[in-house]
Amino acid sequence: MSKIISNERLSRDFFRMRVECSNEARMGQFYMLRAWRQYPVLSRPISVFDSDGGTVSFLYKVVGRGTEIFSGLKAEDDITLLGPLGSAFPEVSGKIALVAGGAGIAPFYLATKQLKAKQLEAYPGCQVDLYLGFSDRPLLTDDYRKTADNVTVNVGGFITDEIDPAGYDHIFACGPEAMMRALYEKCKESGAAGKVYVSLENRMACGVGACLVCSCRTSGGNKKVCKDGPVFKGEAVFEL
Amino acid sequence: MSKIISNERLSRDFFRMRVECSNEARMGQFYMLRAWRQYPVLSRPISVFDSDGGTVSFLYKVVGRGTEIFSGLKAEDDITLLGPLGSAFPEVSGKIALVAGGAGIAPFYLATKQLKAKQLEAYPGCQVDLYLGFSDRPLLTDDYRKTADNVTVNVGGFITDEIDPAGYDHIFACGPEAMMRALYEKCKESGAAGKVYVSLENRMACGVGACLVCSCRTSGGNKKVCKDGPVFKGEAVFEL
Amino acid sequence: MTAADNCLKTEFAGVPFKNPVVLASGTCGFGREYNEIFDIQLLGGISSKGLTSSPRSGNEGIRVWETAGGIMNSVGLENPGVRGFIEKELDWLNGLDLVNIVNLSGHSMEDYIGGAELLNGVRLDILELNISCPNVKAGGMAFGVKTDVAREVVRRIRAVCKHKLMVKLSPNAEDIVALARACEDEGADGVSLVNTFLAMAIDVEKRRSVFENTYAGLSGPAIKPIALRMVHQVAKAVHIPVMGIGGITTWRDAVEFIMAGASAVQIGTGNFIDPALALDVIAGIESYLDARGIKNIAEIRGCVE
Amino acid sequence: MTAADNCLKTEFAGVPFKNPVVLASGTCGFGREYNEIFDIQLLGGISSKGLTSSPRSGNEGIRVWETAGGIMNSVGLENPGVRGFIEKELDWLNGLDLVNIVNLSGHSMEDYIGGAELLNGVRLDILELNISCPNVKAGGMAFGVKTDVAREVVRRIRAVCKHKLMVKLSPNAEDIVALARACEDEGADGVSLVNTFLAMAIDVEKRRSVFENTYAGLSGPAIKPIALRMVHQVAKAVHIPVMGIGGITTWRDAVEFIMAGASAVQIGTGNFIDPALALDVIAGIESYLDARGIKNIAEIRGCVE
Repeated sequence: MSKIISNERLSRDFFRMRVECSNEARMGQFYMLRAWRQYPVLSRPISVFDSDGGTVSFLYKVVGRGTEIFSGLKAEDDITLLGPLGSAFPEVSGKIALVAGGAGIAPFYLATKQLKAKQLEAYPGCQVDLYLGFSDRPLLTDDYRKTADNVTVNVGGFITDEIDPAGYDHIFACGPEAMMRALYEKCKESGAAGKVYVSLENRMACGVGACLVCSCRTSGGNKKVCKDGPVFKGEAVFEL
Repeated sequence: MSKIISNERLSRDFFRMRVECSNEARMGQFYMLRAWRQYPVLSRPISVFDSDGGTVSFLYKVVGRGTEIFSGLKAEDDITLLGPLGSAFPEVSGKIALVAGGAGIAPFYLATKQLKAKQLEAYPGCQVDLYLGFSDRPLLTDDYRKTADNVTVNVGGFITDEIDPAGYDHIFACGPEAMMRALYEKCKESGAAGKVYVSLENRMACGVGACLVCSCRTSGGNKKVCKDGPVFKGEAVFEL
Repeated sequence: MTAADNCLKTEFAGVPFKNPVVLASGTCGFGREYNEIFDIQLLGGISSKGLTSSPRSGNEGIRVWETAGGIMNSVGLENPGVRGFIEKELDWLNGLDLVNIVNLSGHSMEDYIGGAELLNGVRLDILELNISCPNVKAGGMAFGVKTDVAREVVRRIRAVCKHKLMVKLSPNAEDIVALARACEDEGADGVSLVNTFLAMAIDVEKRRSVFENTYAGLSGPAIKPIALRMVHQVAKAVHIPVMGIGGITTWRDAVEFIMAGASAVQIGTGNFIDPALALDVIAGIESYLDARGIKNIAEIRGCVE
Repeated sequence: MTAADNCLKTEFAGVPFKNPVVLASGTCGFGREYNEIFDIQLLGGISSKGLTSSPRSGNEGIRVWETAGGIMNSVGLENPGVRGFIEKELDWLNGLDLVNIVNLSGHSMEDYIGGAELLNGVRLDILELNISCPNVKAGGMAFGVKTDVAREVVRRIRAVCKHKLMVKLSPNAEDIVALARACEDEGADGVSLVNTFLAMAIDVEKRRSVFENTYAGLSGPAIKPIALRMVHQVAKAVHIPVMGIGGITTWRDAVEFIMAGASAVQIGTGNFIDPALALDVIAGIESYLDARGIKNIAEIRGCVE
C-alpha cells in the first residue's frame, strides 16, 4: 500500500494523483493501480506522468468505475501500486518530437524531463518538441512548456497536421490509435517511418505478461502490450 | 439519499450514526440502510436508536462488510434510508421493564423516551426500568440513565438474572435469541409469559415483506420479521 | 397514451404490456408491499410468488446469503397455496392495470396439474410454469433439468391449462436450448429464463453447508453474463417469445437482454437493491430509445447476431 | 520440513504437493512473470498456459471484460504450441521445486492425441486435459459438454498418454457428475473443475456482442458458489481426486473447496487481484488449521455432507 500525497482535479474528467513511491519509472512505463479490495476485479493500468524516486504521479481520465473510484481519493488515502511495468520509450538523442492526443499526453511529461536530462549531459543543444492535441480544452500546457523546448497545441483539429517529420530524428506518439496511425503514415510518406515509436493501450488483467488478454498483433508476431509494450516501434504495429 | 450528521465510534465495534430524516419512527422499528451503489447487493436492516422527526440515529455493531462500510462514513456523506419499517413495541402503561443484551440495547433508547413521554401525559408516576447486559464493556449507560427511571447493568453475566418479572406489567426484550428465550421462560415460570414482547433479528433482503427470506415460525404460522415483526409477543415466538 | 409510452409498448404471446419490465416471481410477493412504495401499475407486469397446490411453509434455517455480486436464497416456495392465493390476492391483482402473471410450481406431476386446474377457473393474464425452483427437495428444478422430463410436464399442463402458458426455465438444465424447443413443441406460448443457479456456500467454522437444504439458488448481477448468453441462445432457437431474467439492475442490462432477443424482462434481485429500481430501468430504456430515435423496442429486439 | 508445512502437505493422484494451492492455467503463463514478483516455488504447483499441438495466435478483438464480481475472457488459447513449450519453457519449469502441471487443449481429436503424444517424450508431473475452453470455435468446450463425447476423448488420450492424467471439466457440461464419472471410468487419475462459464456481454451502443467470438468465459468470485456446488457434487460421486477451481480469492474460499471435497485448489482470476494472492491463501489456510489444531488438510477434506 502506498500513501496518496495529492489527487487534484485538472478539468471535468482529468485528474493528477501523486503517490509516495520509491521505485523510479522510465518514460512510457505504467503501474497497475488499485484502491479497492475486491471489486472491480481488475486493477487499472495508468501511465506514469512523473517519477522522481520518492514519488510517482499519474495523469488519468475518468472513463469507468475504476477511475471514478480513483477520482474520489484524497491525500493520506492508501492505494496499491504494482510497477513500474512495461517497456519505456528509447533513450535517444538529437531532435525529438513527442506527439500526443488527449490522455496520451500523460507519459510525455516524464519523457521530456528524462530526454532533456540525458541530452544536457551528452549532447547539449539538442531539442525536445511537444505536439499536444486536444478535442476541447487544453490541459497542463504550462507545465509542459517548462520542460520542453517547443510546445505546439492543437484544439479540435488534427495534431498530426502540425508536425513536419523531416525535421526530427525521432518521433514518439501516444494517443488514440487513429491519430498514431495517421502520424505513422505521414512519417512513412516522408521516408521517416523508422523514426516512430508508439505507446499502445489495451484492456489488461494481470499487467505483468502472464494472461495474454492484452496481446496485440505486430510484425514480429503477437506481443503483450503490458510486458513487451506499451512502447513499440511504429513499423512493428502498423506494418502487418 | 439522506445526509449523515455524525457517525461516532463508541467502542471497538459499536458506532452511532445520526442522519437527517423527516420521518418519525416508533420504538422497535428499523430502516434498511445502504451506503453503496451495487455491492454488497443487500441493504442492511438497522434498529432505530433515536428519532425526533428531523433526524434519526442508529446504534450499530460492525459485524460484516456492510456495517464496516457504514463505520467509515463521515458527516456530510450520503446514505440511503428505507423506512421506518416493521412493527413497534406496543404503547403500554404501568411498570415496564426493557431487557437488552449487547447490540439489543439499540431500540430501548427511543423506547424509553416514547414510553415516558406517553406516560407523563397519561399516567404520571409510572415507571420504565432498563436492564442492560454486556459481554464485556458497557455502552452508553449514561445516556440511558438520563431517560429511564432505573438502569441495571450486568457485565459478563446473565442480565436475565437481574430482573424479577413479577414486579412489572410489561416486559420488552431485545438481544440474542438465547437471552430472550431465557427471559421468556423465567417470566413464564412466574406466570408472566403474556407480559413479554421480543424483537427478533434475521437476515433480510427486501425489508418490506415481499421476499420471505426473513420468515420466522410463530404460533400463528409463518411471520415476516421485517413486516409483521421485528416485535412479536414472546408467546407467539417461544410457544410453538 | 403518449409517444413515450408507445416506444416501450410491447406484446408477449398476444398479451399487451405497457412496457417490458416485470417484477420476478419470489422477489415481490403479490405486489402489495411494493405498491406501498410506488404505484406498481407503472410496471409492465408482475409475476407473483410461486404457488403450489397446497400451502407450504418453506425451508428451515438460513434463507439468504450474500455472495460476490449476488445472493443465494433458499426460501423453498413458502406460499399460501393456489386456493389461498385465489381467495386473498387474485382479485386485487386483477384490479390493477398491469399484466398479472401467476407463477405455478409443484413437487409432483399431480401437484402441477392440480394447481393448473384450480387456476383454470379464474382470470389471469399468463401462467408462468416454474419447473426450475432449486430449493425444494422433490420436484421443482427436477422437472427442469432433463429435456424429456420437462417436455412431459409441459405437455400435460398444456393439455389442461386454459391460460397463456409461459415456462420458466432453469439455467441448470442440461441443454437449455433443446429444453426451450421442447416447450415450444408442446405448445408453450413463451418461455422465461433464467431461474436461479444451483449453488453452495460452506460455513468454515461450523464445517457444514450454510443452507439446511445443502444447495441454494444463486441470483443477481453475478450471473447476468451467463443468463444473457442463455437468453441469446434460446431466442435464436425458438419462435415463441422469451422473457429475459438474470441479474438485471440497470436499464443497460435490460437493453442487453432485449438485444439478445427478449420481448420483456423480469427484475428479481434488483428489487432488493432498491424497491423502485424497476422504475429507473423503465425510464432508462425509454431515454435510451428516445435519444437514438428508436420508435419501439421491437426495432432492437434480437438485433445481436 | 516444518510442522507447519506438514499440515498443508497433500497428494494428488500420487503426486506429492507441498501445499494444495496451484495457479490456474491461462492466468499465469508459464510462471516466469509471477516468479519475478515472488518465488513461485512457494506454491504447491502451477498449471501452465493451455497448449495446442500447433501454435495459436488467439482471438481478435476485446479479450477481457469486467462483470459484477468477475471477468469474462476470450483469449482463445494463444500459445506457442507443444513443441514451442517443450523447447522454451519445460526445462525451466522442471527445474523448479513445485508440481508442474501441463495443460493440453485441442480443436480436434487428432490435435489432442498429437499433443499428448508429443508430451509423452518429456518429463512433467500431471497432464491436465482441457476439454472445457469456451473460447475456440472448434473443439475445446465442445468435447466437454456431452458425457459420451468427453468419454471418447478421455479414452483415447488415456490410451496414448503416459503421464498422470487430470481432466479439466466445464461447468457448461450437460451433467458434470456423469461426465466426471466417465472420466474416472476411462482411467483419468483426477479431475479439475471448473473452467469458465459460457457467457455474453452486449455493447448497447454498437448493438453487437462485446466479443468477436460472440460468447466468452466468465470467471471470478461471481461464479464461486456454483463452482463450489459442482466440486461438492463431483467429489461425492467419484473416487479419484478433485482439484477445485472457481473464483477463489481468499483462504476461506480455499477451505470451502477443500471441505467440499477438493484435494487441491487452483487460483485463476484471483491472481489479477494481486499477483501474490496465492501466498496469502496458503498462509491463511495454514493459520486456519493451526488455530484449530488440525494436523493436516486431509482431516477436513470433504467434511461437508
